Amino acid sequence: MSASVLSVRDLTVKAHLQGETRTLLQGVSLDLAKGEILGLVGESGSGKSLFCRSLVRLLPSSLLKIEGGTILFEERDLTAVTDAEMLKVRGAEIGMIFQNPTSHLDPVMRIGDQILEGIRYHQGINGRDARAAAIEILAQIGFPEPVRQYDSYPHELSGGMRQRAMIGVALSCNPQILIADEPTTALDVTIQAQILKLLMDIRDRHGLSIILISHDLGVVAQTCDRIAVMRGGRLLEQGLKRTILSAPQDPYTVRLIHSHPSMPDVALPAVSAPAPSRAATRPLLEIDDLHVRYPTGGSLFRGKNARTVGALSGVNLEIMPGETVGIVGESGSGKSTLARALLGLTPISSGHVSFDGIDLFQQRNAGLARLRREAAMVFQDPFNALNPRLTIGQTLAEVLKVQKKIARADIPSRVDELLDLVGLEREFVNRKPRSMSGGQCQRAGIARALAVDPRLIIADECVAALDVTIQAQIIDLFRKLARDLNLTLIFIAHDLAIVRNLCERTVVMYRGEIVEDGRSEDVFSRPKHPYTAALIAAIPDIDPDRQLLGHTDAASLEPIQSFKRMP
Amino acid sequence: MHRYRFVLTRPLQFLPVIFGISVITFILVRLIPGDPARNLLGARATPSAIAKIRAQYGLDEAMWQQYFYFVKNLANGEMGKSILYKIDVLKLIATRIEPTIALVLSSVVLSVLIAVPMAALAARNSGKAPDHVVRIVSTFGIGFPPFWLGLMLMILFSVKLDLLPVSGYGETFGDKLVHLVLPSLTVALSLSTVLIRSLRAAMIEALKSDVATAARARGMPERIVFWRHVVPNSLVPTINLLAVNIGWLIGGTVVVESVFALPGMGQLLVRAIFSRDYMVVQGVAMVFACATVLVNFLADVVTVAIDPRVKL
Amino acid sequence: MSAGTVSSSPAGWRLRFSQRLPLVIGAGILLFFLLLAIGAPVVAPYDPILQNGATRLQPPSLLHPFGTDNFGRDLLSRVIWGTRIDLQIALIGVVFPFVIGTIVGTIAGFFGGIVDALFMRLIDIILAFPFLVLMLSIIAILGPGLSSFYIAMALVGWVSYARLIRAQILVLKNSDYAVAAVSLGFGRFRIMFRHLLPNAIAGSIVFAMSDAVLVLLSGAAVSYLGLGVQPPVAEWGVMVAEGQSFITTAWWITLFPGLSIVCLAFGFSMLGDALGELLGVHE
Amino acid sequence: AGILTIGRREDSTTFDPIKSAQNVDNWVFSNVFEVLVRVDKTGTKLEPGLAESWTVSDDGLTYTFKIRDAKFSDGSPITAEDAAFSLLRIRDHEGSLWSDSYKIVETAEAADPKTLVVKLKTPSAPFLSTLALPNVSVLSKKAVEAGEDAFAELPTASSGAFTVKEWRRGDRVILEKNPNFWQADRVKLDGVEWISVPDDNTRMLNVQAGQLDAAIFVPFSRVEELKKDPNLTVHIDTSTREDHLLINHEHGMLAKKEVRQALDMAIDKKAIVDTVTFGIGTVANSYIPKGSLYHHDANYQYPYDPEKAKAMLAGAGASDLTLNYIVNAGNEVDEQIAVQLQQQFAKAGVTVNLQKVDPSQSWDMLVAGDYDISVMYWTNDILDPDQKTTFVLGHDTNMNYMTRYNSDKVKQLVAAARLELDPAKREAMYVDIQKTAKDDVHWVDLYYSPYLNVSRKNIENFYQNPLGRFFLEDTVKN
Ligand SMILES: Nc1ncnc2c1ncn2[C@@H]1O[C@H](COP(=O)(O)OP(=O)(O)OP(=O)(O)O)[C@@H](O)[C@H]1O
Ligand SMILES: Nc1ncnc2c1ncn2[C@@H]1O[C@H](COP(=O)(O)OP(=O)(O)OP(=O)(O)O)[C@@H](O)[C@H]1O
Ligand SMILES: [Mg+2]
Ligand SMILES: [Mg+2]
Repeated sequence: MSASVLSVRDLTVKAHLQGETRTLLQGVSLDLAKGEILGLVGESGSGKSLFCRSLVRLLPSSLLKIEGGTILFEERDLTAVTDAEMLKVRGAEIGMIFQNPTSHLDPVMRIGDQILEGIRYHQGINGRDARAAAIEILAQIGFPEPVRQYDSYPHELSGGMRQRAMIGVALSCNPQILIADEPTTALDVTIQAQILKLLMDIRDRHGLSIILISHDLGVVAQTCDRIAVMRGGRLLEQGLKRTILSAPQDPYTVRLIHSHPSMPDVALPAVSAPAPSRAATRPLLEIDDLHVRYPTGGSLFRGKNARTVGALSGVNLEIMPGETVGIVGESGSGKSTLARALLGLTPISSGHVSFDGIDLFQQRNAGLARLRREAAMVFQDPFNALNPRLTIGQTLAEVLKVQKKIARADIPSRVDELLDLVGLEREFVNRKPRSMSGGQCQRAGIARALAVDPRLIIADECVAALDVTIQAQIIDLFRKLARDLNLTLIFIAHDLAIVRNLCERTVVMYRGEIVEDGRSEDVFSRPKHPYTAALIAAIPDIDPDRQLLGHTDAASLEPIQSFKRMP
Repeated sequence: MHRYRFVLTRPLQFLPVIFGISVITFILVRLIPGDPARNLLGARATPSAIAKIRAQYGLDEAMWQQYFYFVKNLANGEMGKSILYKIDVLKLIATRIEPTIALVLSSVVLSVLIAVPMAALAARNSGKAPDHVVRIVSTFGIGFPPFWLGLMLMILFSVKLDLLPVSGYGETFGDKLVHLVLPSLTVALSLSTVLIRSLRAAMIEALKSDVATAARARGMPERIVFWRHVVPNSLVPTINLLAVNIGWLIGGTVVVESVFALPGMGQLLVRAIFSRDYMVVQGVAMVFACATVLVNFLADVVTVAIDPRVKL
Repeated sequence: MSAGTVSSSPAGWRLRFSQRLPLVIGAGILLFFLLLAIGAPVVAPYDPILQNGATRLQPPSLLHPFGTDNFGRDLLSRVIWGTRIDLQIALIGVVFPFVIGTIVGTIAGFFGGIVDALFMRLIDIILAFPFLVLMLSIIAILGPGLSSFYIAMALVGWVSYARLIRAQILVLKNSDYAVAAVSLGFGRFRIMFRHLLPNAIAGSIVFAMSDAVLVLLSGAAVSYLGLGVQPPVAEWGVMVAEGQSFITTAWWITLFPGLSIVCLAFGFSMLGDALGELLGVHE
Repeated sequence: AGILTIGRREDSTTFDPIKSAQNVDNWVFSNVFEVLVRVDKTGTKLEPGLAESWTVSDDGLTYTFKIRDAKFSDGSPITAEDAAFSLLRIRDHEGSLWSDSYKIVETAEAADPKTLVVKLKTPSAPFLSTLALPNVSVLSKKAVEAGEDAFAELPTASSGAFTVKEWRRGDRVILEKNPNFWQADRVKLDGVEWISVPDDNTRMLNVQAGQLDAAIFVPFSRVEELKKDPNLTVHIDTSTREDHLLINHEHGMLAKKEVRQALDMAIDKKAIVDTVTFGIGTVANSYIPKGSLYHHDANYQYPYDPEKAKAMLAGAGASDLTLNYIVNAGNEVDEQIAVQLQQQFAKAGVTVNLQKVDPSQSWDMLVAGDYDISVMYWTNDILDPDQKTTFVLGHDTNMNYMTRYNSDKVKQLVAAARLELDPAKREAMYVDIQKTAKDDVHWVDLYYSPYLNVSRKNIENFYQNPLGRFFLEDTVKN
């Protein structure tokens, strides 16, 4: 390992909020060697992003201040240099890649021009040469047609391409250090694999040093040389990745590693209830040749021949009462559409959905009424799924009132029961979503679904946005509920590891169709469809020796939908 | 380019709007009590003279019949004859349209010239003294009734300082510009307030946005961050605000035109309303409406040009 | 896990100074005018409509701090009594458009389709219609006076609110909690008015504040054209318009009512700004 | 020499004299077109215009005019044929607003190029006066017939002191000296611009700042201030304007003469003159304005006596009279009078509800009788009192100017006076009419007020005659 390019000592950042001072970073010391990839992991709010922003002195608010410590970079202390000098460090020496490319790329500027801006400003190249350099970068980061794509706007690109563009913009300044703040969290496993590959590639080619932030230990395990673990503003431990992964010192790190879904020991036999004998009962849900098409940009005056996008094309599925079914598939494969169609929230174009024997198409009103009383949905985004103006108590009480399954007088006690059930304290009755954490909101969402007293729960990616530790809690909760209340559970995720842990049956979707359906063990151990196989291969395993994407070449996995379908 | 396809289809949507406006103005002006004929004849009107005028302008016919003629005329590109001025309404409007267009244009330009730097100043110093000053001063701008503000400006700049003409509209281009300074300033002082508020909010938002952070992280100086990334991203809502306000703005010019004696359509309209010159009221309302629709359409075009995400 | 206190800005009323100041100023000004309006009979030193030939056109003095007008009426008293009318104008001129616009916007946004298309065309028509023509015609039809003004404002003003609310509802109705509400079997009206509207309305409340200013100014413009409230009622816009002929000889007649409009406008804008930040609205 | 710029409220509407009844147009018509018979600058007598002289037959039916040697601005001679054409046109043209006033003309013929013979259907004392109306100006037959619409836009031939050079609609009318005018040597100005400046303040400021030479319609409130300005002259010219309170005789108690008399007594006209006109007007005592033909100066005037008024009302059984008062919106003077009358009536125990309506609408309401009282004014266009008298007291189709006043005696007197050709006898009849009308309180005469105009000091001989005409041929710009 070569000498360190960046050396941080005792970095302390404090926030001064209305007379109260909170220490957000406490004496963090860290070294970054030339050409190394350092993984920074830790739970949400532990200060990972803050640490990186401190390095370039771009704190999110003027109330936060660097109060101590040094950041040594090329013999200068970055905490002490002038603002003008700092301008030269940012970008040109230390570049940043952000988690959310959609919001960090300028929506009204062409991708190429955004790259050009850095080249012009930091490398002093102008005119034709600059453009050529920009196109060169586009090619490097895997744009298949750089000359044409120079003129694309961010919104015309897929998520993965946008993330690449973001990396391109950072590279345009020709930095020595790249900081990548959760660059793949929003992406699919397959795209994630490509981006991580790209980062490693760049490191290899340009000899860059990279700090990679993630809360997914798997990602870090696959890409990094060293790992640093943060919690509560402190650096808990750091070291070579193998050391950390095999012999974690801090109890938190131990927990972090153990809650990783890819850890095989967690794979308890899925829901322990004996698989119900399928032949005995009739299916709770029957889906027969379901098609859903969305109109695109249609308007009142354009009539029926408007363009449509097929989101589901010919889905057949039968779900027995008491089953736990996981639905996986890449983004845009139609998982949510399927869920919504099942619940009658999206008009179906053709096919049949019957719930407990009632056809939703032929007996729409009866079917919906029945459905609304017996099925419930848990949404992906915990914050947006709850009405921000209502307290949790009001939210739950309203459902109970409308559903009229219990007497009015019993509502308060039932609300308490529900909170107990999802493990929220009773004082949450008076809390509003905004004052709760994501995990707490998600539980409230589950409580609301349970308030219906449903036979069927559909959970649409309800853990994707959460921390691994909280993820684990929620999954435990579902497992318990399924067991205790004999619920039928449809669990949608694109994280296969979770599905594998929770569900006894797995359905794989690809481009609006079901490509695989079977018992989870079978699907995961012996995938029949190549897409399933690719999906499984792309899961970053926490074991660094199980190589990301195995031996497949990144190039062979062409970005699925590199360009959005244009209407 | 397909993004601009709405340029072709949108005009179809104008039709119902224009049609609706024609019906409403037609009915509205006729609902106003008062008789154009009596107005024309003044105090010496005799019933027979009134009857004669009413017959001459077809005012004695049934409503639906009058509307039919109106639409028929419209289809032929005519708007009838002014009762007061005795000439074709379109011809009359043609003689009066320029000052109004000039006033609206110069007011918009001036407002933008005032609003952009002021909003920039406030947004870049948000929460500090310049921000407060801009906000307070601009709020005052909107509180003064334009006719009062106009007179004050006139007394100051034209009478006391003798820098600018008191009122009227010049003959040569330069002369016209000079005459337009005070009226457009009067309009701009209140319009820019609205713009400043919206721009400032959008700019503050954009300054805090990830786009700006990303640019800063690339080492771009604040100047570039602001003018290249923040400003373009905060223009769209303001342009739409301007477009929505265009009707209000045109309405506001009525008062300003009469204070500054600009021979525009606003004055024409007021006189026509007060003298129940139905055809002229209809004509001017239609022209104003078309202008508003057109401005909104242009705003859409500009929005699409600025923001590639927008599809219409 | 920690008890969920991660959220960095508590949604309470503890605000930064720069946020609190506009609120205090705005609310303070409005409260001041409100008290003036309520206490007009007590506070005003003279009868606002009593004419006195002996005290015509007197400049501000100790006896008449705002001077007198051409009928010898005390301007301070007229300004104070005018508060009643002008607050009423601002209030009623905003409330009706607000209510109508909110209902229409909610319905149009929620139901979409043909209902929405019809309302949107209607809105287009009203927006494209020169505001003053509509205003003058309606006032001319109904006869000058406050109630005609209110009716005119209500007929025209709802459009802005409807647009604002509709835009919000269109976004919100696809939000997860709205879909959740549907999936839980809630009725349409419950979803519209209990779930969507409260979340959509903040922007309109803020807009209402600046709208109040525009309403006051429209009132003044109508007065300038001679169609304001009936004499001898004291109303600021009418007072400014009446005082116009004395603008060079007796400046005080226009100045004080004019300043009152400005102050009230300032109060509304400040309150609007403050509410905007409080409710997290971005214009 | 020089060009005189005059600011006025509104721009012209047309140049076809028969198609307008607006003052704004008449002012310009009388600059541009010449009439057969003129009213002199004192507004008291007729003098020759294009008619050099005239004779009237004994039966009062045939008028013979000798046309003066004069040319239109295009150089063609002004003939009796043009005069006949103009007179018949105003009577017969379908677009004429004045047909009714000239129905009395039986024939008008050019006996020879310089002799016009007009035959009337009945004798008429005021006929000559009506020929002085700018609307019946002598137009060039050739020019009009070449294109009426074009002529109305920009007359190609004019008989008056000026020709129309340009008309910028909504803004200004630009006149140029007419070298062919029969009194061309009298005209000092090179040209005139009538400029529309609707706002009173702006118009005054323009003159104060020296950007206009003159402005008409000075608000009463500004007179004192403008008088103090050393650069300005305020012109206070006698007018025929009279402001009066219309009373609807058909409404309940108002039908009683005593009630109307009480109302007259309840009004402090002096106070109105002081407050509204800033002391510039004078209290009126007759419907015929002071200084006009047959004005009866000794006419009775009801004294201001609210107590007595109250008592009279009580006597008539109208103690708590409530009146609906129509106020013209946007008319400052009207609103001020209304506010003041309301307070004065209150002292006599009469409650007045003000109802402000837009002026056009108020016409409708007055005609329909939807009112109790309302203030209006009248200015004469012609010298002879017959026009106004017929409208106000002659019981013609307009219900005595909307008052619904009904008196057979007055009705007969008015008709007789119209036919009476002996001035002395006619005057006696008018005195009788004025007395009777006053006693009946057909309406309440409020005040007479002058024309108020302002000009820069370097403008001389700028004045308006009592009938509202500007004699710009006399005006000098130094
Ligand atoms: N603008 C701010 N004002 C006050 N506190 C802040 C601000 N921004 C961040 N913090 C606090 O700083 C701490 C560290 O935040 P940081 O964003 O670095 O976390 P993180 O480790 O990146 O978390 P995540 O995984 O969710 O991105 C958190 O407790 C957060 O509440
Ligand atoms: N309201 C809509 N209008 C038009 N197209 C839609 C709409 N909703 C979804 N789609 C399209 O339908 C397809 C399937 O979308 P869906 O949301 O079901 O995917 P998903 O599998 O849930 O993806 P993700 O994992 O990103 O949530 C996508 O191509 C999407 O763009
Ligand atoms: Mg972070
Ligand atoms: Mg989805």
